[in-house]
Amino acid sequence: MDLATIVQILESTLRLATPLLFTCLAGLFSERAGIFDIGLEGKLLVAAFFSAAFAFYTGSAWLGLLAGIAASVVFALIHGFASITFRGNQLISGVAINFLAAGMTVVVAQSLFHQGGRTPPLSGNARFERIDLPFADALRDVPVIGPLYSNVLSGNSVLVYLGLLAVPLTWWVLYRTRFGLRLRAVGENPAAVDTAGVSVVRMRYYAVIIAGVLCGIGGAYLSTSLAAGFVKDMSAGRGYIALAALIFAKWRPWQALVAVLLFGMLEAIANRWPNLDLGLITLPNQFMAALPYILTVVILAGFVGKAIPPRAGGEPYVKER
Amino acid sequence: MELRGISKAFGPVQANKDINIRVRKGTIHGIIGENGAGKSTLMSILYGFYRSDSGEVLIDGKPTQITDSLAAIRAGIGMVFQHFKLVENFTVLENVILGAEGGALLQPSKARARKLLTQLADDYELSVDPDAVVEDLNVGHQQRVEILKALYRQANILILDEPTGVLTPAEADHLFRILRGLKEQGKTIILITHKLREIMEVTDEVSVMRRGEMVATVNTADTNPSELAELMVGRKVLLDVQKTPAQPGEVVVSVRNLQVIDRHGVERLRGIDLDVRAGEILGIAGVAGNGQSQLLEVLAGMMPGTGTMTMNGADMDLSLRRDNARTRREDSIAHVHEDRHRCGLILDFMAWENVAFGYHDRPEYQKNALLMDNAAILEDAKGKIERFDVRPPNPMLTAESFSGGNQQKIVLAREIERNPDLLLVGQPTRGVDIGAIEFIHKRLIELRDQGKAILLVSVELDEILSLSDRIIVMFDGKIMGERDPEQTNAQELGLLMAGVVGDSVTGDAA
Amino acid sequence: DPALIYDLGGKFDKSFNEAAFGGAERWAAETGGTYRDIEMQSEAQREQALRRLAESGSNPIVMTGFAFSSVLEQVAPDYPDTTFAIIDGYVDAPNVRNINFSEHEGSYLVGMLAAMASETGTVSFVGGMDIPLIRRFACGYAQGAVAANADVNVIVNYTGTTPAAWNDPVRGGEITSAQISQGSDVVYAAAGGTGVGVLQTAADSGILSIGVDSNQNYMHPGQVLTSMLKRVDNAVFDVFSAGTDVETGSFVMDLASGGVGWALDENNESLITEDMRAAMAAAEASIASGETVVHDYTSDNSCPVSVD
Amino acid sequence: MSSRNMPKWADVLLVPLFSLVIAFAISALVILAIGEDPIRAMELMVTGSLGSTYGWGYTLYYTTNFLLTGLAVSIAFQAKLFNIGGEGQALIGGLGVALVCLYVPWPNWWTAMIGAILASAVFGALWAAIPAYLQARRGSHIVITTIMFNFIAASVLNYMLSHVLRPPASMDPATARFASELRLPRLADVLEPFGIAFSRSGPANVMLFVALAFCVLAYVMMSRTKLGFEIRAFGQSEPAAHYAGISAFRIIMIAMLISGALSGVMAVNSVMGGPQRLVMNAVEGAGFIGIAVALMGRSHPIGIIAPALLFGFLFQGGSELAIETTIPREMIVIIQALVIMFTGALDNLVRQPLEAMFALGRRKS
Ligand SMILES: Nc1ncnc2c1ncn2[C@@H]1O[C@H](COP(=O)(O)OP(=O)(O)OP(=O)(O)O)[C@@H](O)[C@H]1O
Ligand SMILES: Nc1ncnc2c1ncn2[C@@H]1O[C@H](COP(=O)(O)OP(=O)(O)OP(=O)(O)O)[C@@H](O)[C@H]1O
Ligand SMILES: [Mg+2]
Ligand SMILES: [Mg+2]
Repeated sequence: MDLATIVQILESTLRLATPLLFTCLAGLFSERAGIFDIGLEGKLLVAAFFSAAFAFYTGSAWLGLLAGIAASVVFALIHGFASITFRGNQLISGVAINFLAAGMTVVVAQSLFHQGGRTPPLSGNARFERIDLPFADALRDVPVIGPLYSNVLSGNSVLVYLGLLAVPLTWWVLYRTRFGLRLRAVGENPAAVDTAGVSVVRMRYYAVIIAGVLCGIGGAYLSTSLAAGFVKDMSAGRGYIALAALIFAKWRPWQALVAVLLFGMLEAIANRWPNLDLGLITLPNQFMAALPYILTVVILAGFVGKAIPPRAGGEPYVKER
Repeated sequence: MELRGISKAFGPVQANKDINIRVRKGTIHGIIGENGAGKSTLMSILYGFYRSDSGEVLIDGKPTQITDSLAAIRAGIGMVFQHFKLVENFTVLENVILGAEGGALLQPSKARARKLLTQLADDYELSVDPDAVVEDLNVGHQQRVEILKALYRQANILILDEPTGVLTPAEADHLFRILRGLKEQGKTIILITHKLREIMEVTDEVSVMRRGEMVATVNTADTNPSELAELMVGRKVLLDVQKTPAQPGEVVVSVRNLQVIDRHGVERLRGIDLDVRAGEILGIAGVAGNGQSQLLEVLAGMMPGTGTMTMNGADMDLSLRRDNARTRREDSIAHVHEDRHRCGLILDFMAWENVAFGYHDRPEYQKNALLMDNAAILEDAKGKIERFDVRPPNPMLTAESFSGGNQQKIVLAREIERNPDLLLVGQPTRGVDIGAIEFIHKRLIELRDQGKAILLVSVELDEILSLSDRIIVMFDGKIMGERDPEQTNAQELGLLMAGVVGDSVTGDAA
Repeated sequence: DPALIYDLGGKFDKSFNEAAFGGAERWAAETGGTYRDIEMQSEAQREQALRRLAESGSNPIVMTGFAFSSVLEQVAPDYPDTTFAIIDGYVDAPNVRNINFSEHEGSYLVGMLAAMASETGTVSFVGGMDIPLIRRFACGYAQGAVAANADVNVIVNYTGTTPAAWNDPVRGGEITSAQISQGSDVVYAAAGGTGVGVLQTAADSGILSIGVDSNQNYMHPGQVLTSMLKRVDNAVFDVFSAGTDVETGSFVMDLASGGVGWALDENNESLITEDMRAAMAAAEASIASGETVVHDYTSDNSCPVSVD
Repeated sequence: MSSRNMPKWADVLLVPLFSLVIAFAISALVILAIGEDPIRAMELMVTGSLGSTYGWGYTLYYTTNFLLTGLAVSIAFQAKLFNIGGEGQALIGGLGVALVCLYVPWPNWWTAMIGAILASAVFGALWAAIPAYLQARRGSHIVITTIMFNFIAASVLNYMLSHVLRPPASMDPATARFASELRLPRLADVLEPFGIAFSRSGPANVMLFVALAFCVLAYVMMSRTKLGFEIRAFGQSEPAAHYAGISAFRIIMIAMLISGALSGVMAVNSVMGGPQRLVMNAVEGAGFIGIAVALMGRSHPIGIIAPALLFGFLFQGGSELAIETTIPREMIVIIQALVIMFTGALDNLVRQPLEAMFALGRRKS
């Protein structure tokens, strides 16, 4: 394998990992606060659609991003409404969210654009531009480092950098701020937070809203950066892969980055070599597609270190029985 | 501080009825009452954890709206709950500052808190390692964290809900020293307990609750334990149970060197030897959490252990590779679990189904190889409900629609009417009203008189004293000694329960 | 009334199905007639969609896509009075019209253009589902490229092995990026809706692309070299116009009959040099006359030029 | 889920009914919002799915799918296990059906049907067995593992259909067609002897009766057998089941195996009863609709019959809608989502006011 191939795989990895990263961090906030979120997929999808639709109408990717975030937050609030306010089953609510998004995007897209659940292709400012990092051109010819910096790191959509920044930011918020302390506490023992004079409901709503915002950015990236427009079901299971990455990362931000890069790379490899010839065996495309899920099951089975979710995860907080 | 006309209902349960109470500043005020009297509910209302249906709170004479815990904290109230409210995988420091960080960033808050904690530790003998993770601490230390949390928030009124239930006597004494120290600093303390000894020892005033109502408030100096006991239960306590002397027969169950390590790796039983004979009640006394619950669960096949156990001469498999709760029932061991809500009953099942629960695979309940004979079960249930005077006598009601005492009767009916050779009973009268208590005690004696062996675990010393034919005291997973109920008294048992043999304290209780 | 069922890529894939839709619309506009159309959501609904139209009396019924073959085989005998037309498929029944295109010939032409326009000497192909039909495109394309430049390097990739491959623009874009990193500077997409992503990435990265089925030159003016036209629209238009009298049997629409071709319009004028135009004219004439025979992959499931 | 404050009938009937009404009302608003007439939409759906035997043929065909997947989800729910993997189990069940139909020379349809039921049940059960085992022995959350197994199943099927089972000449990722003798008798064939004319087009077939029989069997099992007693006990209270000596491992495994088997059997209908070959996505989301059906039917084996029929109606009506109007077929996905949301997660939204009403009524009387 030559350097050019490696560079291309890494470039592709970074692009494909970005929507996973946002979604995974979204799940991290939500689940750390004790709200299980299998509705990541749905939020990602609905954000992808609304950002594409608004970017198309306004001609601005940034306005599209805002619309995507707004749509995703609305879905997050529905989840919060069901699982926090009405103490419903968080898993069922998540399932419903996913279906709602799958149906809603197509129905609305069809009614707005009459293109079979698509948005028209986006061009110009309706998509996020690629940003060249400083010195990208100057460094291009430096061996090894050059291509890695100039091709892999530089020249990506602004949202890719935002995603990379979100990781340390998440870490900082979670472990270095009052808000993070309370957020983690509410996912471990909400009664402790409640008796400490902090509203559990409010903290949990903050968490699902943050999850909504992050999914919103991920969805916008999908349709206005990675692709140029929305097509039906374009999230294509990425929300579930992000969930898998979250478990893989054991609900921690830096590990989440590693996990999504790993899963992004699997996708990049599967794109490059549909049938990966390893000499002894040839791995079909389908195997590569299933690998993130298989790895997650292995992690869940506890054969490779135990993944312990936040202790109050999935449980509605009920004071009076 | 004053509470006026507080009422609170949980669905159909009226936990507090029109409660009035005044607590004077700088005193230790005790609140006593039986299980379920509504003590915790009242205090949770004061702390804003629950919201009262009616009534008002006055602090320093000013009406204060306590809408949530934050309001209570602001009003200077701190509370140590019966079940600690700690984030177990956080450090002590993080638990202490949670909700009172004093700034958006954690590092400066932690530094500030660390300084304050050292100071509090010195002032009140409350030393805890601020960087220890809470789940690694023992209960006594966890409780200190709770107290520190309240003090850190500058609480002037400190509520402690049954703080000694999980403590060894030495730890309890340490706690009382702390409380007296706090009082000297001018803090007001409300101490909830149902242990009369503690009330007499530390409180200045005491209020008595019964069935959701406040029945009296008296000066501790002006009262005595028996008066308080009478107030608590609402009539002269007849703790004597009518019974004839036991006629112990063969050894039914025999246990040697029983050891248990629980799922978290904690040693619960450290080498128990005991025998229970036919026709006797062996009572096990001890402070909650000293291994009694595990003893019953191991014998009942719910929890694995090591050592040997023989039942009617046959070896039982303590590792539970072959045995389980079902095979123990087949070996004629019945078990009244101490937690009837979690284990003893399926609350959503109807009474008749609960009567078969655990014995549902018995041949008399089967119609043929495939189907159960629901009619037979229903018939059987009707009989048991009648004989045990379960009210209302309707087998079609779900278990949760019965009151605690009647639920307990359903469990007892199911287990006792099997005529087991050995009956394991945990806390048979917890949360049960007086009438039902007498009924249950009578049934247990009857079973004994039929020549069955009974192993009784209870935290109520009176119950142990009045029912048992022999008493074993457990402390820290070990047997501290055996006593004859006729020749011992609460004082002596209390010492044993505290790990004191003769005059020396065993173990590292303090 | 006539009716039309689209394959899973959907009516607005900008390519194959949209071409069929265009034909139907043209017919409706010209004749003032009405027609019904259905988009399916999943493989399992093919039969229901077909029966539903037959039940409700639509005639003739056109369907786009080889995948209907197996289903039509079952359904056609149940409705002997209805005429069915299948594009890209083959069903041996008295009431079925089979319409096939010589995609290899059209692909050959655009392959030549690709090789002529390429500066790197590497051109590429992104196929949708990896099936013989799409390999026919790839094989024709490769033959054309080699014909124009014997040293050309042709990279061939497919998006997947299931119908989802027709509608995955993100994946199409990623595959295109990979091909670009391997040196390709002209990419031909024969992948339905996935092609939208291929053309987009090509435009973003400043290389040329080639559209398929419909004329896709307009999608990125000046950046789409040309489009391989597959006149599905004409096929649909013909069937609709003939109405219930439509002839059954097998029909091949090839270069000679105008069934396939390449697109030249104001969007790509500047990209097509005089030399290219001349070469195209010569090649077209040669193929039409039978002088040049473009190998059809599906005739023996093999290609003289590697397309794996 | 039960409640002290309301009679049982209200809990079982009124709550789902009100939830359904809300879900439908919101759906109507959506239809209105996209500029269509909800009343006409409803009419179209009713005539399209119930107005002809052709419509019934499809409605009942879908109903059969949902009966089986709804039952599958219900049995797992009764053991407090949320089997979200019905989709994957049915896909793999379909593989079982295809294998026995293609490679075993069955003499006639009914032996083939029995063979296919057994094969699909075994395949579906095996696919559920791994998540079940991981839950029972290693505490891995079954919801997450079954989701993962759905995706893995899709990949397996994708591979099998594109590389292994596809006939050499075919371009479809689908198996060859089964022998025509194996075609299951459709309702038309079943009803003919009784002189009832029924459309031959609709794929509803004898599997409908098999599915109904499974409902009855499941009812008997849950209410009259030791196993059912233990599954229910375990589902209501795991510690109590432990106290009674009911093995958690055994119940989790058995409940999930039954659940997986039922999901798998659903494929007999959608593969043998429908296209007569295994195609991609033969399950069409029925595994997920099973969740909605089970929630509405309160996980009761008989209670799910009405919701299964309702969803059969929605599914068929929805495709009619897509043909006759500009409302896309995805409208029914929205309805499905709303039903799951309101009957499953927002249950309390309906329950609390209802409870308050009953409490008020009681106080008055
Ligand atoms: N959250 C709750 N939901 C419903 N009922 C409750 C709740 N908390 C308490 N109760 C009921 O209210 C009554 C009073 O309970 P409370 O806990 O206040 O008693 P207590 O005096 O503290 O008893 P104990 O000595 O057992 O702690 C009991 O009948 C109890 O079952
Ligand atoms: N009188 C007081 N006594 C003790 N703690 C207090 C008092 N007033 C405020 N606090 C604490 O100071 C902190 C800051 O209060 P603030 O109202 O900003 O909290 P918040 O809005 O709930 O937190 P956040 O904005 O981080 O979610 C809170 O943790 C609160 O508990
Ligand atoms: Mg209490
Ligand atoms: Mg604030």
